[in-house]
Amino acid sequence: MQNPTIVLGVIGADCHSVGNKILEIFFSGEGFKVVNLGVMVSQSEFIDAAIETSASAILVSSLYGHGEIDCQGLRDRCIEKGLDSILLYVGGNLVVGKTPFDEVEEKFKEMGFDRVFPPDADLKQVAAFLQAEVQP
Amino acid sequence: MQNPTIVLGVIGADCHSVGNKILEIFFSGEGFKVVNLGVMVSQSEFIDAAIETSASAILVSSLYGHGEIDCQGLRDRCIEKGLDSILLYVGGNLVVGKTPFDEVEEKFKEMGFDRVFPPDADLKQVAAFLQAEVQP
Amino acid sequence: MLKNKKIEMTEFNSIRKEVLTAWPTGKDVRLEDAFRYQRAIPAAKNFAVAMKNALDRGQILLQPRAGVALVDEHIKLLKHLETEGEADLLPTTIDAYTRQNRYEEAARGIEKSIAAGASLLNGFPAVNHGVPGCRTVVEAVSKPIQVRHGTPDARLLAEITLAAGFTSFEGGGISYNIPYAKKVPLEQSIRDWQYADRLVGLYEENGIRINREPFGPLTGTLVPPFISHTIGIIEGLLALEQGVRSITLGYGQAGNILQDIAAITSLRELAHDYFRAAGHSDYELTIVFHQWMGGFPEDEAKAFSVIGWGSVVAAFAKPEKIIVKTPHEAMGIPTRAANAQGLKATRQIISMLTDQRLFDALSIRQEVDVIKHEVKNLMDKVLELGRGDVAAGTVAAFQAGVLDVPFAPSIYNAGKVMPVRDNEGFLRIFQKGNLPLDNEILAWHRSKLLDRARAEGREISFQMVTDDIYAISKGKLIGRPK
Amino acid sequence: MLKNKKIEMTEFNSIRKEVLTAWPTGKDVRLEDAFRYQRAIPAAKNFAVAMKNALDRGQILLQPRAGVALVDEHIKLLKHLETEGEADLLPTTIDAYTRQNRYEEAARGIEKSIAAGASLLNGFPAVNHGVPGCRTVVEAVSKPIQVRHGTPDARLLAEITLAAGFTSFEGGGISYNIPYAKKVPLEQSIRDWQYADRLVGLYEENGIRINREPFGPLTGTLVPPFISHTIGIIEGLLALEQGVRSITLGYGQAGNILQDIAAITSLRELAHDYFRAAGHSDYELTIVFHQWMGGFPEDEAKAFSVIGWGSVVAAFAKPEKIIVKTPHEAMGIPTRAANAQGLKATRQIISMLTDQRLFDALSIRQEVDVIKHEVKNLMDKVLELGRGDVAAGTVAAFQAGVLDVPFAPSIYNAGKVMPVRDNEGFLRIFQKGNLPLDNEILAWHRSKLLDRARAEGREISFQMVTDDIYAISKGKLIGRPK
Ligand code: B12
Ligand code: B12
Repeated sequence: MQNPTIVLGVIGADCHSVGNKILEIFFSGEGFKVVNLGVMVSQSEFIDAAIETSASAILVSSLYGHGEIDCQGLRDRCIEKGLDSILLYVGGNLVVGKTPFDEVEEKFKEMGFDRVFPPDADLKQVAAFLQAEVQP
Repeated sequence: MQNPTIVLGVIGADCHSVGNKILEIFFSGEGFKVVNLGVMVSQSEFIDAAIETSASAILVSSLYGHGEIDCQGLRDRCIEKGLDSILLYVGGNLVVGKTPFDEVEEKFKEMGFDRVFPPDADLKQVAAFLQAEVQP
Repeated sequence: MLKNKKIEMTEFNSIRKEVLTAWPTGKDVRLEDAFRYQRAIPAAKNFAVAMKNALDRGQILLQPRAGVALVDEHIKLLKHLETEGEADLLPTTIDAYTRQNRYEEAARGIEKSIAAGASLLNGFPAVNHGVPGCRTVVEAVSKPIQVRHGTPDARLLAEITLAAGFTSFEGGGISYNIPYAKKVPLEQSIRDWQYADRLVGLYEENGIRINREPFGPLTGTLVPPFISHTIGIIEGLLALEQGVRSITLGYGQAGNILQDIAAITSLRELAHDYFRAAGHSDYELTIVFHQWMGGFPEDEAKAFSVIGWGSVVAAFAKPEKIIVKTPHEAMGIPTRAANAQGLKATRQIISMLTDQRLFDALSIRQEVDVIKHEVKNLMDKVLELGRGDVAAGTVAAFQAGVLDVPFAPSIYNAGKVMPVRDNEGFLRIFQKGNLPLDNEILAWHRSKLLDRARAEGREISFQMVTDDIYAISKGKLIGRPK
Repeated sequence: MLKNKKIEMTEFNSIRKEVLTAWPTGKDVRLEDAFRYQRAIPAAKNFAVAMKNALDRGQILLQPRAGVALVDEHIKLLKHLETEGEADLLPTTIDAYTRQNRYEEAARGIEKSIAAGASLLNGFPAVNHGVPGCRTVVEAVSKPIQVRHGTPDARLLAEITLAAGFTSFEGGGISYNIPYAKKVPLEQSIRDWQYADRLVGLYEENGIRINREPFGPLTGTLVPPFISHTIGIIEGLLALEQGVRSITLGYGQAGNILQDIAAITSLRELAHDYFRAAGHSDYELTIVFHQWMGGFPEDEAKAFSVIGWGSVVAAFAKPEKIIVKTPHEAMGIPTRAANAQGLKATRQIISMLTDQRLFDALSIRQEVDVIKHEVKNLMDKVLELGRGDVAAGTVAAFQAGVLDVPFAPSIYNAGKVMPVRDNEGFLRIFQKGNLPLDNEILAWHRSKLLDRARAEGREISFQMVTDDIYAISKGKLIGRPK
């Protein structure tokens, strides 16, 4: 089996670059083909990159609190562009303020994300989920 | 009017002496005649001292957490011994553990204390209460 | 080509026209009105004055970060930090859309926040609220207030907030681009910040001193001091050239206390060197220290310790200002309660340590020797009283008050010794009771206490002891008179 | 007459009979059974071994205070401190009735606590629970466990708890009388503690090392170090004479870091001096530091800072053990959650500071000079690139990577520089990118990093950088390999 391609990026007007660099290094190390769009990535940039590289998953980060606004509609746009079955993961400090994680998870699952992660997500575990869930 | 006499002490098996020394110095400075029994004072020692010195008030301290057990019955004993109208104040860390002060106050008022004070009681205020409430 | 040269007024004015039309609220800004408004602000609310005073008095001022979407909520937040949190200086942290000049998205954020009944923006969208909205904020508070953001092109933001009475403006052409933006050319951001600095210079020339603060910590993540120092000094030079006169250079805690103290010391010295070498002399330089700017522990107890450690370092390094984190740092924008907690925890440390000097091996050795000397005095006497037997000697010593424990309740304790702190917070002896301390040591204790008495303008007295007993729970180490 | 002389066995045994009949649970104590039970306790659960290891390894062990009325509840509490709080050593704090040998009142407290469904006692009434109850506790936990109290006559308490498998016993004839009692003659309490020490000596002679810890802080209120040192040393001498071999002397934080560090240093040196002068050589001396023992602030944020400051001092003074306070200190017996918070906050500081050395004026000056040197390297190049103009130079410098901000997101930033911490936590350069640092400085950075690589037994690598980024949120400053 070929190494699955994943698209990484920090959505919206968000400049937090440290976690993004860590994610790139980590997932490359785990054998994924990583396409890292860096910080301040718009929804269409994510989608274009995913189409161009035939990616199996998009990993969206949001740290700065505007995640709720920035992520709305991403799933619909993916479907519009023919990315019917692409995996959508999202993680970071997704909402403004300290909030019980269940609430955050529910909110983002409703928006169409397959998995939602807190800042202290176990990355090994995330890699395992990805391996299991990407379409061959 | 003569300076009112008050009896001070730390009840039970309680050895916390620092606050007690502060109270003695403070109330003496405010013009009260202070009879300080120190730490580890039993209920009968309080009552005997009050009778002997014709005190107008007993100020009970309890810091170590056993206040609830140690203070029970003090009002009844006072009445038994003829101290019908003596003022009873109590203060300190009166119960085991951090507890909302309302609950503590209610508990000790039910036991027959006239006033109940938290550790950060304003001592000037306490002196004013005493001045106003002692029988001439 | 980009030059470190004062922008000429004709050029400034032509740029200005464009700047003010970038969003409708820009048209409210009129400089003459702004100057009049600023001149009416009392000195007690001027940020530059506060920083200068801190420098003169050797104080460390506390400032939190805080900003929410709506004016009323923002005011409530700031008032809480002012009263409950006892902040010395107030912030207005700007939201991330405004930082990118995305005022339409900010407008949507405001609407959604109103609808949700909670702030969905990570800061205060000052441009959208315009001069009137910002003035409502400035007028509601009683402490000097600063704009804190992360905006590569902050020209309109500066126009609006300075016209609204803010007296300090954070940022710089490097520090608010490189860590905050992805695609803004550095040349562009430096130019745009020259504009902001020139605007501050105009206020200065009209008798209004506005404080400027380059953002020292940069990415907040493992930045060695010499890198951020260099950038800070450059931004300082750029600002001075445009007529800025009150400048606060920043540094983010690196974690090793030695390096951090050396960093604060060197930043101050270097900046003066470079500023003077560039021909500047008429300026006020102050230093701000940022508590740990990297990733925080999620556990609040642990976060408190990170906050505490930053405060300890500040207490020894003596910057004029410290920017305070909160126990929610790792989780999200703090509640106002958490924000006040960060301030209280910081205050406790800064106050507890305020009288302590940087220690070194030599003075510790000296104190070690003193203690050894004192113990020998007592021990010799104990053994003498016990005729060589320590147990018997102890009983006799307590009887004689040769051993005497302050504040002990035992009737077998003489209770004659009265300790008190000296002027640096060392515990010394006020009343020796029967302690067999020799004259040399006693005279030494006495002289230490006289230092304190002099500093406090009062006699050595029992009141000092009482004050010392309460001190730590009141956030001090030494119980000074009010 | 009272003498510092080993109690003879005939005398000991005749006293012992009396002691064991003071309360019915005394009759369960049989020494042969006790020795057998103690011998089966693994070394990992022996307190004396833990203290000795800490000394050898230069560690600071964390210990909370905790005790409630009922066995089951007490076990739940200790297990929480062990797991959630990650305590290194466990306590069992005894209630105040037991401390006064008022076992009947303790019995009533137990009954009332059962009825109330909550502990109405301020500690664990070990005598009333007897050997079987205490063994249930000892067996339920996996860390070494100590009896902490304040009992002038602790003979029965010692008999029961040592027979039950506790491996450390706090207190002393002076320190558990003078601050804790009102009317107990000192001669009496010293005698009674000679008994307790002799009992520990008996265990020692039977191959079981029990740790003994005189109570250093006394009243916890403004006690100058030389007073508590003298008393601690006396109690040490008394204990050694009765055959104790593992002894931990204590000191309560005074508040000035210089004095506190000097106090810990002098306590260690003085104790050795006096112990050796008295002819002792076969003993293990360790030091315990108590976080602030006086009145605490009621506000929890402020209390965290007091806890944090005590931890900072400990980190520099390097005792083998630190006794941890909680954010509830001023209010009442802490909940187990608050108790764990105290441990976590302490751990965070101790770990963050573990690699830092005591700083002194000289080494700070040295670090100041290094930073100045580095800045000059960069600044010279910036000005060179800008042909004297700092603005132009800056743009060029970023383009060239002469200025380069680690981890910055901007595409105008070279992003080639990689910082990393050295072995003391100073930030140094790992990959210099195009920074114009001269060879002298680079070699110096390199040598600092090699120190770390050597200490960690791994190559200087990017992994170190990643590890450093996570370090503070994991409670460390330097990201060491596991
Ligand atoms: C350093 C920092 C900054 C630096 C960033 C420099 C840079 N260019 O990177 C500076 C100072 C510039 C900065 C600015 C701002 N920041 Co900031 N910042 C931080 C801080 C302290 C650390 C972030 C960090 O680097 N962590 C270390 C890395 C390794 O962890 P991480 O970023 O969390 O990423 C990991 C996980 O989240 C997870 N993860 C992330 N994404 C994804 C995605 C998937 C699919 C998965 C599985 C996992 C995953 O894995 C990553 C690697 O382990 C955090 C608070 C904290 N965490 O302690 C605040 C924080 C993120 N910042 C915050 C804010 C609000 C801002 C500002 C808006 C200013 C403000 N109002 O305070 C601006 C943002 C401007 C903008 N346009 O984005 C808030 C966000 C609030 C919220 N969500 O409610 C935080 C939480 C602080 C706070 N409590 O207020 N910040
Ligand atoms: C110092 C101290 C000790 C010293 C005492 C030395 C001595 N001889 O005085 C030592 C170390 C020996 C000690 C021992 C113990 N202590 Co202690 N101790 C403290 C501590 C840290 C400070 C007390 C103090 O001196 N404060 C300064 C003085 C000035 O304030 P104060 O005592 O509160 O008194 C003022 C007010 O309360 C008020 N007040 C008091 N009484 C009255 C009465 C009236 C009428 C009024 C108006 C006002 C008033 O005015 C006083 C003057 O301002 C407190 C916690 C704290 N407060 O931070 C714990 C504390 C009181 N101790 C506590 C306990 C439990 C004990 C022990 C049982 C050990 C244990 N299990 O931890 C033993 C007690 C043994 C015994 N037989 O009593 C608990 C009590 C818990 C509870 N109530 O739930 C506390 C609260 C700590 C805690 N959070 O666990 N302690």
